[in-house]
Order: sequence, then C-alpha cells, then structure tokens
Amino acid sequence: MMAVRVQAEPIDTAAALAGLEAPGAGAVASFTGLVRGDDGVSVLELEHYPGATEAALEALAVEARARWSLIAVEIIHRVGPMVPGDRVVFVGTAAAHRGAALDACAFLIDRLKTDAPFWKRELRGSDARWVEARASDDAAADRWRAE
Amino acid sequence: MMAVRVQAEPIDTAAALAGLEAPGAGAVASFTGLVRGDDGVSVLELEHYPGATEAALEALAVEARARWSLIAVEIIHRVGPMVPGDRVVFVGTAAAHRGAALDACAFLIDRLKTDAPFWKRELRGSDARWVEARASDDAAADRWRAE
Amino acid sequence: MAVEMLYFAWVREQIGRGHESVSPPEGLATVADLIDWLAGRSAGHAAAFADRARLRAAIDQRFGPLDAPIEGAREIAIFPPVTGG
Amino acid sequence: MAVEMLYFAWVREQIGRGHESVSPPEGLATVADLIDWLAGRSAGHAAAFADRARLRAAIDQRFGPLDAPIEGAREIAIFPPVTGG
Repeated sequence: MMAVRVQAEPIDTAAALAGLEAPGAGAVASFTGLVRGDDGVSVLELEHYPGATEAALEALAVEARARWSLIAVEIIHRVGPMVPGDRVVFVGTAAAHRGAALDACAFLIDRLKTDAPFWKRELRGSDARWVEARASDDAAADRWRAE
Repeated sequence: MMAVRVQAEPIDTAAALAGLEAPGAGAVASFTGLVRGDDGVSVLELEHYPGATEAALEALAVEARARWSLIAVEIIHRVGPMVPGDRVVFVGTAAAHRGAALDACAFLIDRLKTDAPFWKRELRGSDARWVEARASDDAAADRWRAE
Repeated sequence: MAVEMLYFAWVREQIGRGHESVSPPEGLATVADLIDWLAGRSAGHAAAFADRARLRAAIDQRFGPLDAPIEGAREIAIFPPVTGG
Repeated sequence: MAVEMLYFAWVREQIGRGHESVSPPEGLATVADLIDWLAGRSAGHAAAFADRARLRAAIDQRFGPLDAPIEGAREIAIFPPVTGG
C-alpha cells in the first residue's frame, strides 16, 4: 500500500494508522505534525504547488519503499488555513521489523520538509508572516543523503 | 501527560494517538508492534511480571521525559493470547519539535524490548515455543546508553 | 515561445499574481536569465526577484538550480525555499 | 527467613509452578547461591536452572545480576531474558 494525499480536509490519523496495518507488518511507525498553539499563532496557512507537490511526495514514498522494503507507506499533508492543534501532516510506515519502520518514518518527514513545495504563512492577530526555511531542516534532510 | 498501561484488552491506537495531542505539542510520534502473520504463528501469548512490568515501563517513560522534554508519553502493552494482526505494543510521544518526539519514540521501543519483563510464547499449530531474546535487541537498546 | 510562469508564497504576493504567460526574447539560457528579464516587468517583479539567494525554481515541475537551462520549458515556477511539514 | 520466589516463562513451566515460598538456609549470599540451593528441590528446578547464562533475576522487583546480594529480600524472581515489545 502506498498512498499520498494533499487535502484541505482535516487529517484522520486513526484511519491512516489503521490503514498501515497490512498483512505481514510487524511494525508501524507514524509521525504527526501539529499547528503549535504556544507561540501566539492564531492561524497557519499552507500554500502548495498543485501537481508538483503530489509528485514530490510520491517520489519520497517510492524512495523510502525501495530503501527499507516497506510493506506500506502513507503521506497526508493538509493545505489551506488551520488553527492551533490542527494536524498539518501525517507520515506513516509499515515494515516487518521496527528499525525499518522507524527509520523510514523519520526519513520521510525530514525530507518532506525540504523536498516538497509547501509554504507556511503564520497569522498572529493582524500580522501575517511567511515562515523562513530553517538550516536545521536542511541538515536533517541531508543526513539521509550522506548515508 | 504520562500514561503506562498493561492490559489484556485490544489496544486502541486511535484513542492513544489522539490523547498525545496535548497543547503545545507540534510533533507526535508513535510506534505500534503487531503480531506478524507471515511466519506460521497462529497464536502469540504474552506473559509478564505484574507490578514489576508497570514499574519498568514507568521508569522508561520518566527517563524519556527527562531526556527529551516530552509534553506527553504513552506506553500500552498487551498481555495474554493474541492472533496475527493484533497489536502487541503501542508507544507514543509528543514534543514541541519532531526530533525529540521521533528519538524518544525509538528509544522507548528499543529499551522496552530489553528492560521490561515480558515473555513471548509462539504457537504454531500444536507446537509451542518460547521466543529467544535477540542480540540485535540488546544492541539497539545499548545505543541509547552509549550516547 | 510562450512560457507559463507560476509564483508561490511571498513571490506571488509581491508580484501580485500567481501565474502569467510570458514570451521571453531569444537568447535567455537559464532560469537566472529569465528572472533578470522578468524583473523589468513591474516594480512588484523587481521586488520579488531582488534577492536571488532567497529564490528557488522548478522547470516543468522538476526542481532545479537557478542556472538550469530553460530551453523547451513550458511551465517555470519561482518561489521561496519550501517550509512544509 | 521466608522468601517468595516467582518464576516466569519456561522457568515457570519447567518448575511446574509460578511461585513458591521458600526458607533458604543461612549463608546464601547471592542470587546464584540461592539458585544452587533451589536446584536441589526437584528435577524440574534442576532442569530450569541448568544453564545459568539463560537466567535473569529481580530482587524485590529490581533487576539485578545473579551475583547480586539477597540479604533482606522478600521477593525474588527468576526468569529467562525478556522478549516483549
């Protein structure tokens, strides 16, 4: 199973997690990114590049599957306006053993941050600000290329 | 939030995952271990050491919280008889950022394998066999001690 | 030949539109050359393209450096470094 | 003094019971000494304790090596290496 979704609707992590429990899977790992509510952000807007986004996520899923022999992989990214506590992204992997599932999950979220065309805009009251890319994200993504 | 449960009932991963989404959390990581259905096992029985098991899991949760400043941590381990596809264990972590959540989740499942008093017995038809501890599990747990 | 330009995030905001069809003159070899030419179209374009270090590009939906060749391209996107996840 | 012994997994199966109250003689210093003494109680005990390398212990629910002291212990568990998760 390989599923990639970019959607304006809220992310149903329960359904996503259950969908990863394929026959033969002994290990399922997941990562969920949430809009933080502790830094004054009232609304987070996610813009993306339709078409190119899905292609980038699929390329990551294919790379992860090949590298770790995954049984299942699922990536769901929300776009549009969100509020604190909302789920922005879900990444899930299933494998026979835990090392592959955990490593592939970390790989996918690290690389998604640098390889997929999404842009975040934060609203704090009437102040709007585009989020700057972080060097730490580049470093996290790079560690999967160096290995 | 810190919750540790040892139970004979099926594990509700949807509820567990949702429970980790505490205010301030920007990242939730989870690991679910399943009974593999691909190696002829018809029933997996989990025996444990009541009291000592809960204490061992709580000690791991406390260590993880201190090491990674987690906002929430949840460990659920099932005991008794299970069939392929059943969830054996769920580990979930929540933190402000993804690195802490992902690392703490991997730490917890690696160390749980060597530090918590559970024993697995596999039934294949009429053949019953206690699962042997694996050197690879010791190595995985040790890497968190060496750092 | 006409090229469909796509702009995202603050590049889109500063230019004031998310896409436009342009017909660059002959002789533009790279994305950087195209950006130089586009910068002359309006004050918004000039502002959006002022700092090349903050720009990224995709040619026909494939990400590439600003010195990537644009010959034959039908869709070129210009945008800031991505910040998803 | 009486000590409550707990056995798990194949140690429990070979001994034929999950727990028993025992009164070891004076002079047993460590878990290993206790195991030596327990091995004489039955053929099942002897079989369960035949290979020390495959045994682990907990004293009053704290995990420790087989050379850990047992003085004052009220509950001692003997079991194989754990295999949970």
